[in-house]
Parts: sequence; C-alpha cells; structure tokens
Amino acid sequence: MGSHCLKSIPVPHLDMPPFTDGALSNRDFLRSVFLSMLRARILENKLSSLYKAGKIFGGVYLGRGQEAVSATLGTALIQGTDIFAPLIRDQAGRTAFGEPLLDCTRTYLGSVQGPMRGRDGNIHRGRPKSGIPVMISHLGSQVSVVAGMLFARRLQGRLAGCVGATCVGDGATSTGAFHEGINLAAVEKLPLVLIVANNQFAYSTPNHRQFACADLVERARGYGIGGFAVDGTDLLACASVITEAIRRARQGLGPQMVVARLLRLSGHGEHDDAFYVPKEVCDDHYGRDCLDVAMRQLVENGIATPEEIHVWQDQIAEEVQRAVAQAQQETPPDPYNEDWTALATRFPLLVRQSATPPVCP
Amino acid sequence: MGSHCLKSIPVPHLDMPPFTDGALSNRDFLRSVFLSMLRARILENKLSSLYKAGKIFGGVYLGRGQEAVSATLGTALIQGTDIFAPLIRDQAGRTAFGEPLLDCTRTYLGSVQGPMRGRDGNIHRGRPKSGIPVMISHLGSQVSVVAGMLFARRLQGRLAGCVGATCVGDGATSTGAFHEGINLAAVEKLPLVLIVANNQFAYSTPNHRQFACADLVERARGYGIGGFAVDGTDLLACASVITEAIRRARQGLGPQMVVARLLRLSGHGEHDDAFYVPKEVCDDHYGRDCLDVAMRQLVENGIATPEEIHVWQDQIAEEVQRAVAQAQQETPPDPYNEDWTALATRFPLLVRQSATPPVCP
Amino acid sequence: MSVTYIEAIREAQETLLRNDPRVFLYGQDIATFGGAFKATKGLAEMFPQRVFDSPISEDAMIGLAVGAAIEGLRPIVEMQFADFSSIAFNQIVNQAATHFYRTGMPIPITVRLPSGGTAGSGPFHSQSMEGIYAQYPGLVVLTPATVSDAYHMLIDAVALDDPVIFCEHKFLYRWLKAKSINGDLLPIGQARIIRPGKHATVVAYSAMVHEAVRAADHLQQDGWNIEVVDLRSVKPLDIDTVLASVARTGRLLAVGEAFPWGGVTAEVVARVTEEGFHLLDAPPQRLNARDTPVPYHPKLWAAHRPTPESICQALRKLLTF
Amino acid sequence: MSVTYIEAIREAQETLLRNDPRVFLYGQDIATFGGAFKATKGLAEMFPQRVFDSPISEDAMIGLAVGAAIEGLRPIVEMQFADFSSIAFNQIVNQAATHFYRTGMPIPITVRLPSGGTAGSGPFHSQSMEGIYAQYPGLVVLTPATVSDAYHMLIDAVALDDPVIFCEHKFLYRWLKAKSINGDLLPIGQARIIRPGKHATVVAYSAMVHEAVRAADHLQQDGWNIEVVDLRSVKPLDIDTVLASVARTGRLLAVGEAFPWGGVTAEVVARVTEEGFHLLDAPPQRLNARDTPVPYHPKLWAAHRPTPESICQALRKLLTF
Ligand SMILES: Cc1ncc(C[n+]2csc(CCOP(=O)(O)OP(=O)(O)O)c2C)c(N)n1
Ligand SMILES: Cc1ncc(C[n+]2csc(CCOP(=O)(O)OP(=O)(O)O)c2C)c(N)n1
Ligand SMILES: [Mg+2]
Ligand SMILES: [Mg+2]
Repeated sequence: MGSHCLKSIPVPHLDMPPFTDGALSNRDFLRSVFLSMLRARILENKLSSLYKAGKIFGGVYLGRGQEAVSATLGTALIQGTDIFAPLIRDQAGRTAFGEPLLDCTRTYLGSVQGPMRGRDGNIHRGRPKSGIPVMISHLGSQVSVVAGMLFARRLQGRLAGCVGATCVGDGATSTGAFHEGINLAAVEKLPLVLIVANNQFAYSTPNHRQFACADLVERARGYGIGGFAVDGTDLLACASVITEAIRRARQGLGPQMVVARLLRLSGHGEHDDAFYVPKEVCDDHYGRDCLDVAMRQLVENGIATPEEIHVWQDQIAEEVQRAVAQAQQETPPDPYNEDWTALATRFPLLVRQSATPPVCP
Repeated sequence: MGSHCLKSIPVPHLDMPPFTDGALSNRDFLRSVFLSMLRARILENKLSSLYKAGKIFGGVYLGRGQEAVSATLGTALIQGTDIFAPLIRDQAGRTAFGEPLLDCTRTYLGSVQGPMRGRDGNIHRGRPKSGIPVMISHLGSQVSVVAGMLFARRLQGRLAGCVGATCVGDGATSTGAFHEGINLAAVEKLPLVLIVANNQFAYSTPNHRQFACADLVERARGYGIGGFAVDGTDLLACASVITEAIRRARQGLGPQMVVARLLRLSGHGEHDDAFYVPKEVCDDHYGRDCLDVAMRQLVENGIATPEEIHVWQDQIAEEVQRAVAQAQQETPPDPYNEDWTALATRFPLLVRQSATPPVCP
Repeated sequence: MSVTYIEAIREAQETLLRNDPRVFLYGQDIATFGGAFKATKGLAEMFPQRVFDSPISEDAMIGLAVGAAIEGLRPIVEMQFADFSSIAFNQIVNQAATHFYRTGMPIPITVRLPSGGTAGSGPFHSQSMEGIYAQYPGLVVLTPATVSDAYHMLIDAVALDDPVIFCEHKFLYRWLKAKSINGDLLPIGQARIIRPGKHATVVAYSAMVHEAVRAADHLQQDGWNIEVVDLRSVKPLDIDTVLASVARTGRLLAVGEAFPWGGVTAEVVARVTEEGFHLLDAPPQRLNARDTPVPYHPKLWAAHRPTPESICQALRKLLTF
Repeated sequence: MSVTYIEAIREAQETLLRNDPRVFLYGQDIATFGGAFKATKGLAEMFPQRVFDSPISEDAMIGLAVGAAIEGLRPIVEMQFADFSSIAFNQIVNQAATHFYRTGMPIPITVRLPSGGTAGSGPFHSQSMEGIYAQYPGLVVLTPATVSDAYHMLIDAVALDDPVIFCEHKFLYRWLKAKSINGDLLPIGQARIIRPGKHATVVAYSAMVHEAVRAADHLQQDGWNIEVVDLRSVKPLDIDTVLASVARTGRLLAVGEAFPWGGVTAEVVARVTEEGFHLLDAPPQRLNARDTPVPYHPKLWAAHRPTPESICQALRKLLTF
C-alpha cells in the first residue's frame, strides 16, 4: 500500500505513520467491498433505466463513481453494532451495511411494503432501529443526529466498541448544520466517522465556489479531530484509510474525518446531464471509474478472477431484477387506508377531530 | 515588538514573518487606542452603576478586559470608509470608530433621540449608513451581513481600499451562521477581518465545552483565510497583529481571522457574578487587565505620562457624566405617537387596516 | 407563442437586471446551470458579475443579501426549494424583517421560494411556507397564481423597499401557460376576483386558485355560480376585496395548500368573521392540506392537498347549509 | 411556603431525572450555571452525567436530541430563549416533527422555550413562537399558564412519545406563585375553564390567561360575567371546550401575545366559526400583539402586547355589539 493512496493530496493532520500492512492483507474484506460496489452499480443502472422509462416518481440520485468509498465504509462498519447514516450517494454503503435491495426498490417504486411505505421516497429511507437513520433532505443535518445516537449510547453505557458514520458531499460542508454537528461531536469526543465525498461538484457548483481552502481535510485540525485524505477512486487506498479512521474512532480517539477525492460519474440526478463538468475534469485522474480500478486491483492482486466477477455480475443482475419485479408488483399506498396522522400519540379528546380533514373522492 | 505579542500561542498559519517595525513606531495610534479604551471603561463603569441603581431596563453587557482588542480594531479601521460590525463587548471599538457616547447612553436609557428610538436597547445599536450595522442577538449572524456589505461594494465598484470587520466571542464560533459566513467570505475573497475574542467563557460555558481544537486560530487554514493569534491583554501585541490583519485584508489577501486570547473581566451581564470562573483562571496571565498593561506600556515607552492619563480620566468622566445626564433628561418613546409599522411601504389599500390594532389606554 | 409561469419569472429577472443596476441574483446553481428550475437560464451569460452561484449556506445567503441591501443594492435570492429556507429562517425573520423597525433603514431583498407540492417530491421538496413567514412583522409575502402576476409581481417585489418572500408554485412552473405576460395589472396588496359568481366565495392563492376555478366550473353545471378570489398577496392581505365578495355571496370557503393549523385560511376566516360577520349566511369553511408531512407517493400526495373534487365537496356542503 | 412557575419547572425536571433514567438535560449554561433562568439549578450536581452544557449550536442541539431519542432516551433541551430556536427551526420542524410519519418511530424530545415578553428584553428575547411551531404536523405545542400546569404538563410532555414544544412564559417565571404544585390535573389536549362566566368567552393561553382574568375581574364590577378559557395546549387544540363555552356565552374574544397575522387566535376563531357559527351572537374578536418586532422600551412593550385595559376595551365592544 504505502503512499500511493495519498498521492497528490496534502495530509496536514495525519498524525500516525502510513499504514504498513495495508488493505491487501484482508482479501475477504476486499472481495466483500467489491461485491457491494458491483451490486450498487448494477442496481443503480437499473434505477436509471426505470427513471428514463418513466417508472419512477420524482428523482433518481446515483452514487456512480463513489462506490469504493461508500462500500468500504459500509463493509468496515459492524452491522448491529455501528450506526451508518448514508446520504445521497451511498447505495454501495447501504448494501454493504446490510440494507436489503428491496428497501431501495420498494422506496423508489413506492411500494407500501417498503420501510417508508410510500410516505418518503428514493434515498430518503432507512431503518433507524437497525442503526440506519433516515436522512432529511437538508444537507448537513444528519451529522448531529448521529452524534446524538452515540451520545445516547454513552449515557446508556453501551457505547463501547461502537462507531457512528455518516457521509456528506463537498457542498454539504458549507452548511451550518455540518459545522455545528462536527464541533459538538468533537467536544463530546464521540466515535464519529465523517466521510466527505468531495466529488468536485455540488449539483452544478464547482469546488472553487464552495470553499477556499486547499483541501477540506484541512478543516479537521480546526475541530480538533482526526483528518485523512484519500483518493476515492482507489479501492485499496479507501480500504486502508477508512478502516484506519474507523479503528481510531472505535479506539476512543474521537471524531475522524476522511476526505475522499473523486468525481461524480453521473448528473446530480438522472434528470441532469452534467453539461457543466468540463472535459478536463472528466479526463483527469479522479475522473476514472473506481469500479474499473477496483476490478483491476482485485484481479492483479489475485483476489478475484475475471471469471468470478462475471459470475457475480450475472448473479447480481438477477437479484436486482427480482428486487425490482417484486417491488413493482406490490401495492402502492392507499389514501383511503392511510393513517393520516403525524403524531404517535392518540389524544383521546381529539379522535373526533382527526376524522375532520377532507376526504378526496 | 518582535515575538512577545505571540507568546505562548501557537500560530500555525502566520505565513508572513513577524512584524519588524512594530506598533511602537506609531505613537499617535497608540495614544488614540488607549483613549478609547479608557473612555469605554469609564463609560461602562457608569453603566454598571446605573444598572445596579435600577436605572436601566434590561441587561447591561460590558467589554471589560477586552478593550485593547476592540479599541485597536476600531482605531485601525477608517471611519467613513470601512465597516465595523461590533458585538457584545465592543464599547471600546465603537468609541474608537466614532460612535458618539450619546448613542450608547441613549440606547441604554431608552431615549427616543437615540439611533434605536427605544425600539431596541443596550448593545443592539448602530448606524448602518455610517458603516456600523446593528447586531441582532443571534450570535454569528453578523458575519454574513458584513460579507454582503463588502460584496455589494465590489459590485458597485467601490470596494477598493475598504475592509469590513466584525467581532465574535469563542461561543459564537460554534454557530452555523459563523461558519457559513466566513466560508462565504473566503469563497468571495472579501476583505473581511474577523476578530474572535476568546475570553474563555461563553456566558458560563468554558472553552472545553465549546470546542476541541487547541486554539481557534487553527480554523483559519480550513477556511483558506489568514489566521493570527494574539495576546488580547497586550495592547502592543494587539496593535501589531490587528493592524497587520487589516493591512492584509485591505491589500486584497482575502479574509483574515485574529483570535485574541483574554478573559472577560465581568459577568456575562451585570446580573451575573461569574461565580463559575475558577480563581486560577483569574490569576493566570490572561486574567490581567489590559488597561493596566496598556497604561504601563504607554508610560514605560514614553508615549504618555501618568499625569496626562489622569487628566484624560477626569475629562472622560465628565464627558460620560454629560452623556448620561443628557440621555436621562430626554423623552422616552411614546406609544401613542409611535409609528407602529414594521414596513417601509405604505400600501395604499391598507391604510384603513393599519389603524386597526388595539390601542392600549 | 406562449409563455409559462417559470418563463415569466425568468423574464422578470432579465428585465430587472437590464433596467436596474442595483439588482443582482444570488443562489445555488443559478449561474452556469441556470437554476434547479431554470428560472435564471442564460442570465449569467447576459449579465456577467450580476448572477452568482452561492455555497450551500442558506443562512449566509440571506445575510449577504441583507448586507448588500444595506449598501443600496436589491438582491434577489433564489432558494433551491422553499423547504430549504428553514435554514435561512433566522436571517429572514430576525435580521431582514426587523431591520426597518429597529433602524429605520429598509431592507429591499426578494427571496424567491419555489413552493408547493408536485407528485413524487416528498416531505422536503413540497412545502408551502407563506403562512410561516406571514406571521412575522416586517415581511411582504406574495403568492402569484398567474403567468402575468408571476412576472409583474416579481418586478413589483423588487421595487418594494421591504423584504419580500416571493412564493412561486413549482406545479405552475411549466403547467401554467399564457399568451403573453400581459394581464390586468393590480398593485401589490390587492386581491383579484378571478372568476365572478354569486352563490359562494372561494378565497385561494397560488396553485389552489386553479383548483378552485376548476371546482367552480364543475359546479356551474349544477347551476351554482362560484366566485373565486385570488389573494395574490397573503401579507398584506386584501380583506376588503374578500369582504366585498362575501357581501355578494354570503358564503366563504378559504382554500390553501399549506398544513391545516393556522396559516392563510385561518387568517382569512378570522378576519372575515371579525369584520364581516353579518355578511355570512353560513359558517365559513376552510380546506387545507392534511396535518402530516407532504407524502412522496403521488397517490398519497393527491389526497393530501385540496383538489377540485374536495373543493367541490366542501362547496356543496357550504351551499346547502 | 410558595412555589413559583420557574421552580415548578425545575421541580418537574428534578422529578423526571429521578424517576426516569431515559431523561437527560441538554442546553447552554444549564449545568454549573443552572440555566439563564435557573430552571436547572442544582440539577447537574444532583445528577452528574445527566445535565450537559452544550455549545452555542441550536441546530446541533436538536439534532443530538433527535439522535438520542432514536436510541431510546427522552432528552429535554433548553433553548436559552425561545427566539434562538429559530436556529434550530429546521431540525425541529423537518427532522423531529416528520420522523414519526416517515419512519413510524416517534421522537420523544421536549424542547423548552422560554417565551414571551418582559420589559426591556427587546425584539430578540421576547418572542412567542407557539403559532409558528403549531403550523407543523408532528409537533405538540404546550403553553402552561399556571404553576401546577408548568409542573404537570412538563412531566406529561416528557411522557408523550411525540416531540413537544414547551412554551414557558418568562414573565410568569418569578411573578407567578402558588401554594404548591398541586392543582386540578387535566390531560394534555384539554383546555381549562379557569374562570366561569356567562356573558362572553375569552380564550387565552400562557401569560395572557392572567391578563384576561384581570380584565374579567375588572368587568365584574360592571356586572359582566366573563368566562376565561385557558387553552393549555395550542396543538392539539381543545376546540370542544371552547365551543361549549361559546355555547353558553354566545361571544368570543381570542387573546394572544404573538404577532397578529395568523397564529393561535386566528386558528381559534376560524375553528369556532367553522364548527360553532350558530352559537355566536356577535362577531368573534381577536386581540394580539402589534405587527412590529417586540420593542425594547417598557413603555412601548406595554403597548405592544394585550393588557387588561385593551382586553377590557375589546370585551366592552364585544359585549355591546
Ligand atoms: C440545506 C440544503 N440546501 C440545498 C439543498 C439542495 N441540494 C440537494 S443536493 C445538493 C448538492 C449537494 O452537493 P454535495 O454536498 O457536494 O453532494 P453531492 O450531490 O455532490 O454528492 C443541493 C444544493 C439541500 N438538499 N439542502
Ligand atoms: C444563537 C444564539 N444562541 C444563544 C444566545 C444567548 N447568548 C447570548 S451571549 C451568549 C454567550 C456568548 O459567548 P461568546 O460568544 O463567547 O461571547 P462573550 O459573551 O464571551 O463575549 C449566549 C449563549 C444567542 N445570543 N444567540
Ligand atoms: Mg459534491
Ligand atoms: Mg466568550
């Protein structure tokens, strides 16, 4: 491993020596990460076709190009123990963290059997009871929620060994919520792992209109937290750096921020052709596809064979097909049977009143 | 001057050599700063007595211990050209920037002739037309307002030679507004000078419950702006560092942040006895009174004599007395003659309606 | 040749940039990209240095606009969705809205809020916040329902010295077309009788005006003449026009797309009963969205907001009281 | 021996911390300092590791509480002043309030808002935000007016599975005293007839209940029996109790301290006229604060909010209609 994972990115606050026995030592881990990357890519390609065929209500937001970062995170986290608050481009991490494909297809396709029951859609899904809080759209808002989950576990005496991770984009770092959330986590020294996927654009807005520092990782020191920069297109680099960040958080060293550099290999959503991304940016190092890189890395290092990968691809395509077909045949929500209340409490005095809202024939 | 002004504070991002011809070379400047410090202290002592005598409605918030920082800033800024957005503890800076003492006494005492006409009080005052925007209470909110004023001047082609300065406390650095405001100013490379007066407490909350970095100046690099640390109890240090920060901003080097370390030498407000400040904190280096230090520095360096200072004190006490007496004899606002409208527009259709609100007999 | 509601908004901004050097545009993705809804398409090229992409910092975006207004400019800020103005809430209601009363210096900023629901947009891209902002002193809150109003009210908004919350309806953006941006011009603060009638008055605004007109057209078949009042501006509220209508019809239904507690419909009903109680022949009624977040699924969404059907139903009840 | 309104709030928190291990307190200056108003005085010492000073980060404070609630705790967050909850607005209305509808998992957090005006506090330390939060689905908004309610409703608030906005009135903090925290207990969601009468109904809540009772006492001298209803909870709103009162009196005045557009008084009047039009013998009236920011100077402040005098005046007009 050594230094190539940190290539061309200044790392002002990497206060431990570079990892010596790198990611390659854990072949199962890498195979697992790769599988989640592949699963996400194939699923998302399918979502894109469904969108283009007019089969999906609302937008479709893909994580194409960000799978190495996201899947590494989701794989390195411990299901049932850790917390993972995914954001827009974390299909791979969700898959890796154990979210069933059906949660995705049901939510995108509006099945009432999905975790959101048609009430919320697309990437706005999760299972808070299983450690996957559900994002609201407002960027940056999940950082403090994860901090709160960790804070609660500490009070409950069940924090030991847990970490909580969340992802944001370069654009979300400009939000007040992001700042308040990290700072609070730093003050409380919570085991928060924050992945900043700097995909060079926030919707259409390039980095130079979003921040003025050389690299966002330079923010870490100002919060008094660990900071890592990584080439997000490089699976082996991600595997080393992200697992190390998680290890440090788990060890009690407080919040850790990983800034992964990469390029969003899709539009902001599938409605967006990303005309604003200059050709040079696509052509540069970070414009490469992390899935290609990962495949090469696995094959070259004898971790997987091309044949195996082909088999996986076919199997996953099949799985995805099934998850889509299943969600498509399920019932949509029914406004007449919908429980139209935003409160868990049933105030006895109000039973009459809650029947009042107009019924739409 | 040399290094003593930066004593014991890490300065990770001071990317120019320490100042060579220091503050001492500008004797008039130092006398002027000192006068504003003295004026603020004497005025605020008077406000404190008035508060204790029950003569002031609402709270009284003093800048005691922060005069060197604030007055240096106010003096170094150019009246009529620059923008100064003071915060809670900037009586000295206001005075130095030309705010009449009467603005203060009239606002505290609720005279209708003050700039706030009894509608707002105490430190919530200013003269936006003269480059002194009026703070709202919500901490951090003025940073982006000053950025906007500078941004406008650039669009209007009248930014050249201007800077805009604002002050915040250590506590305010935890607000999302602070973060969004600085980051925006950094992206626009505006000539913003941001003074963080780290007086070690936010109301009762000590630094270690507010942030986790070693020194707040470490945030500067993460925003891509200039960063300076200074001993805020040391007038000569303040004079060097703050004027240098202003010079750089004026020169077009983008936002500059100065973190001044000191101690609030009063309660949060005059209602607060600050029992929570540990004795060791009062007794340590930063617990010293900047006014004493400044006096010694002026006398020892032959910039002012003790006799002169005594004369100044008497003169200022007199001025303050006059400003208080004047405001006290002025009329309070009259609800019957108050123009009860929050809109500048007089919608013709609504004339009838605006007469509707209940009149209190 | 026709012009859509969103084109009218784009045109208005072009006109403003052309005619008033004090105007500039600030918002996320509004320069090269032309805005999430293309409301600023091409304007950055036409007016370089007057149209700016902002960071994702709604609080600071409004702070910047307030500062610029203090210095004499007239910024128009685009929120990407009305829902995200919750981040700018403090700067809007406490900084911008209070400034004139506190200091005597008005803050002429216009905040454009792409508002209201569309199918599949979900809880955080569908909100109608006019009733939130209207509660605060110091704000003007506009809710254009027609192409012509979208254009002219935006021009007027920028001319006002006060901060304006300009609630554009996303559903109308492309769905609503007109021959041209010309229409009968009314000043800000005056409601419009968009469909005259005599048996009942429906007070609506923004997209609900069109749903109300459809309901009225439907009831016409049964011989009912329903008058529809388009408020245009929810603050100030032209209660005189509403009262004059109720004086003619004796019956009032207030329709809004926002959540049911409080809001525009409550203010309308309360004002009418306070000032025009004797004009009413039947209890005034309200129809709002349901008291849940706006659901994502089109089937739920369509049952969450008032529709021509539910408006008809409410009107029938009102007419036969 | 007597107990003040603020002491009742402190007692309630002590009781909650003692009896429910899921409860913790989070807010600025609430630990060592005991809170800006001393609502948590001594609690940090009694319950170490359960009372925490937060950074000045209202958005993150609510985010933290939501996260903690997801993990099974019942946080109580103190905003230093209601006005500063504008910074937490997004987390309250979009994160906490929508969570149950979206996910089926309730978020039992209690947000304490020191609300309302006091002399000399000015535009940013005086606001009444109940009418803002009540507009959002998914929130319970409570406005205790008595010492007993301050105690018991806070206990009840924490027991509710939903997010509660607990609006305490700063003016009542030390001014309002009772013999003990015991009182007639009512469930959340039920209004109280705090003063029976027969000629007119005043609906009020929080500090305005006391101003209304004073006005009623004053009018008693002229032979008028005024009934005063204390809403206690503005969402849910117990319209049945209000309707029953109006059925007896035939006349309604709704009084609130918030800004005049929309808000609680509009909702009350709109609901009463919608459902109880036939009960009314006179146009229902409202009395709110003026439509400007809350002024600093006590003379202006006293004329900005409703007072016993202005309530009397409004009632006389109503009674002689
Ligand atoms: C507070 C807020 N403002 C605006 C938006 C609208 N919005 C959604 S995604 C997006 C761009 C996000 O960029 P980034 O954080 O870099 O993430 P990426 O999409 O690149 O993964 C914007 C502006 C939002 N969701 N939240
Ligand atoms: C957003 C916000 N939250 C809370 C407050 C209440 N408050 C006023 S001053 C203060 C402490 C400020 O501390 P700091 O920023 O360090 O400034 P200092 O008072 O020490 O000068 C607090 C919490 C506020 N004004 N704004
Ligand atoms: Mg991005
Ligand atoms: Mg401080």
